Amino acid sequence: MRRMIIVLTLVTVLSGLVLAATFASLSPRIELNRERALQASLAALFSDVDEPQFEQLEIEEMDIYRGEDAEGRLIGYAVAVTASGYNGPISMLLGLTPDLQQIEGLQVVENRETPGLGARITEEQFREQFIGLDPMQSITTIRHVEPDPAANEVQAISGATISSEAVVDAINRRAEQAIDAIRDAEDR
Amino acid sequence: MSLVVLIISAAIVNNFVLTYFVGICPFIGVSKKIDAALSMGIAVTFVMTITAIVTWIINRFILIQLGLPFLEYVSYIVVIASLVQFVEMFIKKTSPALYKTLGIFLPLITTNCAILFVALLHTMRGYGFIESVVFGIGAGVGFTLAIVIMAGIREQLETADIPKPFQGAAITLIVAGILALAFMGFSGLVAA
Amino acid sequence: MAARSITYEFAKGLIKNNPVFVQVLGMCPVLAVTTSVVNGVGMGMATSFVLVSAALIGSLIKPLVPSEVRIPVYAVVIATFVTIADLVLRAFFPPLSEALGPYVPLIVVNCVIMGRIEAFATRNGPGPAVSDALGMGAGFTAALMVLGGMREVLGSGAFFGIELFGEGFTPLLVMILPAGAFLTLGVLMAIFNALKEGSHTVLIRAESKAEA
Amino acid sequence: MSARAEGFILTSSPHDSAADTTQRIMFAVVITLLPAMVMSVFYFGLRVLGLYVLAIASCLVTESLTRRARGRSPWSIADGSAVVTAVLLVMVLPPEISPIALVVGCVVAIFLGKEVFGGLGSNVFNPALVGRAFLSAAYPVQITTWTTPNRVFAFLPQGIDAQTQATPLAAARFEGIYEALPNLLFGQIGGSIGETGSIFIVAGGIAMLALRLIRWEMVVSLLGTVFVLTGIAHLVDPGSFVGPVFHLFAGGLMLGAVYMATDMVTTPYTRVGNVIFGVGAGTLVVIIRLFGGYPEGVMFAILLMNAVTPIINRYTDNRVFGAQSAKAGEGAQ
Amino acid sequence: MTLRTFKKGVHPHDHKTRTASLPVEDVPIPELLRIPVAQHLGKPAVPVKQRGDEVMPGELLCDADGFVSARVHSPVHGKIKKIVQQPLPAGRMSDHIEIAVNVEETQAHQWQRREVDLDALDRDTVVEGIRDAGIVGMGGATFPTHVKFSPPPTAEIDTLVINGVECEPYLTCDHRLMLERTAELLEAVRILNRGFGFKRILFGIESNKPDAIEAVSRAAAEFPDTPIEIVPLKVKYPQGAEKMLIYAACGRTVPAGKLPLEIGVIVANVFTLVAIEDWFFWGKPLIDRVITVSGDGIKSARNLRAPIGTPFEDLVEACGGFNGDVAKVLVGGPMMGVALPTLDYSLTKGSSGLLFLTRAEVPAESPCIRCARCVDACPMNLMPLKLAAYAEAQKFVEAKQHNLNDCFECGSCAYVCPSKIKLVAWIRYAKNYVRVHKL
Repeated sequence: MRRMIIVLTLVTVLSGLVLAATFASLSPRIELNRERALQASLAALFSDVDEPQFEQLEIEEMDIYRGEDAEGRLIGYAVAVTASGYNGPISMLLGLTPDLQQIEGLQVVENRETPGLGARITEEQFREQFIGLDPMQSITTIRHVEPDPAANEVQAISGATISSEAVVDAINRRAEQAIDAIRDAEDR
Repeated sequence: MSLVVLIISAAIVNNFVLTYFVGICPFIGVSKKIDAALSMGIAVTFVMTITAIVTWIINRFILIQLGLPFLEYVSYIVVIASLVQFVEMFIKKTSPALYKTLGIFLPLITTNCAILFVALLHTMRGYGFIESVVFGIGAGVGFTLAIVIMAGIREQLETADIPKPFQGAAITLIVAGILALAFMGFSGLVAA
Repeated sequence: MAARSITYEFAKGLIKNNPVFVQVLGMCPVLAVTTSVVNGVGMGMATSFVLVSAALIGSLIKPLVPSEVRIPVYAVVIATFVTIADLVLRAFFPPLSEALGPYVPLIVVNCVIMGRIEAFATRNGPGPAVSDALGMGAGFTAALMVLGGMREVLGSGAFFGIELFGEGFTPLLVMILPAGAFLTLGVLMAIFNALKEGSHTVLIRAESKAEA
Repeated sequence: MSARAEGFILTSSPHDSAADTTQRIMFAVVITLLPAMVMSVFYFGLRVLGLYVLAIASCLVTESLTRRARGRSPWSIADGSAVVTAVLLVMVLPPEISPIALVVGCVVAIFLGKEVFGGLGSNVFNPALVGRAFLSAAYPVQITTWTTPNRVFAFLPQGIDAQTQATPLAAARFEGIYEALPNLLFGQIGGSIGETGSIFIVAGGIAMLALRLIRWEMVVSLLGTVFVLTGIAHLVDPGSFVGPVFHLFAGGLMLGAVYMATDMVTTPYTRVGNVIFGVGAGTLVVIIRLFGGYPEGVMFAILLMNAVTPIINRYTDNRVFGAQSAKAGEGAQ
Repeated sequence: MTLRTFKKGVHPHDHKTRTASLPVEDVPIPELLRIPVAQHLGKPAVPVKQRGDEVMPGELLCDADGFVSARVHSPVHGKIKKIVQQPLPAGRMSDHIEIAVNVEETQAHQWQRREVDLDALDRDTVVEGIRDAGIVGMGGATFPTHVKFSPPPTAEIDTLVINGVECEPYLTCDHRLMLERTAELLEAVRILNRGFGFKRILFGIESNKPDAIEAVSRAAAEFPDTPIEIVPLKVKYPQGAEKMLIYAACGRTVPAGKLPLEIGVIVANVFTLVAIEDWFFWGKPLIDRVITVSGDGIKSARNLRAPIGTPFEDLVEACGGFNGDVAKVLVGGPMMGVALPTLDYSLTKGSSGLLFLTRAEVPAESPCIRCARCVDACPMNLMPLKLAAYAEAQKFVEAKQHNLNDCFECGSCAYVCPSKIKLVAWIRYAKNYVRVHKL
């Protein structure tokens, strides 16, 4: 009995020590990876800016990043938006111009949509439709006809209406709120 | 997220077996008879729910509090193994009848990846306590559903003239594949 | 058990006792992560790493461990190596780690590992144990690779990420969906069974050679 | 005496059997499908005729090859079941389906849907639906690309598909535009090849009921469930949910209820079992159509019910004659 | 008016027109009879005569061995040549008493009508008479009739159902009896009614025999004191089965695994009634029977009356011999009858038909497509496809749990099966296994 407990404890302690050491030596790198991945998605929103830098604004319950270029000029904002997709949550980043009047871009960070169908929300053809739209107005999806950007229209992906609408809905729900929050934060 | 949606999502739309591929070993191994499959399903649901509760507590109050995220897997597997042992002892003492039906399945559950998966997923998704419990129940119900359906089909296939290379696991996997196709009909039913 | 050559212990895991096609073990990662060859190989390597390390440790500490706590001790050992593998993947192969997701920690409950340790490593010396684990790992990886290859080629029209076909090919998306995983593995398993049946005699000869 | 003195044929009773054979049943099913098949060619052109031929050929070849590989007589294809599968598979596909996709569907339907289970009679799922489900997962875009049918009947109103290129169900679900009932009945609508005219399917169904090839319990319980549930939804919220009549005749429901849910091999044995299947399938159709991601749910609903059919069969055996009054009889003594 | 019937069942082609209008003819008295000692369900009877003994028409040849057994009498004048072992049509081996017939003496024998005091009869004397006459169920089941008429003391018998259904295709012997011996039938009914005092006597006749319905109705009208009702029934097979007929005629359901007696009903075949009349009024035991000889393979189909023990060859001869190549010989009807390998059998009390089929290609079996037509056909509400599958898979316990033993092998399931699966054969196989291994 005593031997059992000793062995078990010993093994657990050893394991804990080994893991603690591994974790300690690797965690900076893991953190770095995560940071890099985030920066890369954020940077993709502002693809014409070289080496943009982002910093998270202190806003409750929302992840909003403020982007600056190498010279420290404001290039815009990025808002993390989560949509209720077909098979699970779709997490996205919505880029906004510095004046918050237009959408700068859309990145899909993670999704579980059907490959080749709903997952086509990650394709540029779909995403670039959002560029230049008015984030304060409701965006609408249309099918089969050419969308009119002036009317805040985007064309849904054929056969994936649900995923397309999920993305648009999430943006419509979040954008205005986010813009208000950014204004508040910047005013502070 | 509404709990009803969560339970439907875990049980049907994102069925553990048919979309996450967890619990495949018992799904293939213990699906020859409906009765056994049902007992297995109940046992898994039971252990899953308790596991969700205990691992949530451990994660929230020990691993996060003490800053030991790297002990997640070690602690979870130890918890599951001892939990299963404890549940087995408890049932043996309190209800010999229940032990008779569930007993042989309980040790198998330790290595059922669906159990660990529940713990990992609620941690990863940051579910609250109630959500975690409901998630555990939903996942268990989904597992039970899948394994009982499979058992029904396999009971029928027992007398079928299946080509020799397909007998056993191969035909079971193909049935699972067609089931997965059929379950796709539920996608989009609830946004998870 | 008669002592057999280390080569034999390695070779048997590839075909005769292939953990996937013959023993039908560790199905969950086999099905889940084989949407591409890279994922399959990555998972295979990670599993092999855990398998070999745990087998080595298992065979070494065997005399020290009382039988009552054998399972918990091995579980802890396995979980430790899985955590290491997970951390390494996250630190050095972030995209792969991302793709494998929660299936890396699930290696903890992969029945191939516990099965080999229980059935082989604790009954043999470190040499055969490691050899056996390597063979099983190789067999496991090979199975994942074949499955990943088939699914990637048919489902994405690519192999190791390289486009194979021209515009004319419409990939069968179903292959990278759950249904495709089940169906492909089912068919592969049947093919394996048929081949095994057909080449039974050939195999026996090859094995007796390896044994010699 | 001119008889053989000895050695008369010895068989077990009964020594007579009904004229119906499996082969006859299968070909009768195909014949009842002919009106709908002919209409589909009118609506979508000779291409569709080619698709039927290609599908029948692929199914027959697949079956005879697998049979041969097993060392069995490849002539089981003469039972006609592969032809039924082929025709039904074509009917649930869009008119513009590529020949390659069609052949893939046929191979999957016959091989994975039927032969790996041991051939006709052993399969658990409706082979045509397995093929269709596989294709809809394999080629999701192609399978939801619809073409506008030819204008065959001048008296029918202009269909909505001309503007939307969507099936009536998709248009109703996603755009809130409803197709006119006459178009649904006669099939001058965008949709699968076999959705060309519920009225022709209904006619085929009546013929099959008259020939006792299908059971009315199944058809009535399935259609009835859809009617009642969509009716309730419509009454509760007419703005979001279109009326029940539309649901009955739109999409593949009629085809599914008459030809898929009644497939003998994959549905329950008893009448009670048939009703359970029908109500279950109807409920699933409504859930998927009204709340799911797909505008159409018939295929999934029937496949799912196929999956639970063995369980239904296990628990819905007929009670042996005299079982009910067994207790009463004892009590009387 | 909707005719009464039972639930489910099938509609086989009836083939009855060829013999339905042919009066019963006597066969020429055979020169040799071979009379089996086991012509009934239950224990074989025990011979009371030896080799070389002279016998008279109606003389006892074998006595019943116990309660569930039946006497056998000599139909002829003659001398017992020997006792040989030979198979019965059903396949079982039985001793056969071979009698060299004295044709002239037999021809000369006349049965004398005796006066019967109906009022002196009671239940015991009626049942005793039935037993003495060696009467068994003539529909084919050959259960000793006196056993059927001996209810346990607790049972309250209130109904007699007379089976004039004759639902087997080809067979017309019962039909002819109803037309030709109507008066005797009614006499027998009155005898039984003396013994039991039935509340209701229901005479079930299928509507394809309107002449029989009419004849029996007219005769019954002469006995207003007997509570007899003619019940025309919808034509359907197997309406002649006891449980089906009871349900069709009086709406009562015999509990599964029980006998009609337990719900107060006794069923008697028309032929049984004729035999009862023969005994009580003429002192003639059951020594001959009417059999329909038919089928494409026989020159002239006939309804023949022949002594029990008549070799089948003699019946063939009486019908003018074979017509073309005979492929299959059946004793009984095509639904429940037994195929014979040769003609080396002789007439028993239970042989209702002898059929010669020319076209008898055995239909090729194909896999079960689970159409469940057998389920819809089974009058006992069983699941024949499951039973057959269990039998094939050697799962006899499961088969028994699925009420295997309630099957009476009417053949409706196999008849409707589009895959031509030998459902009855599989079920019989399982039943035998269950019986032998006492599962």
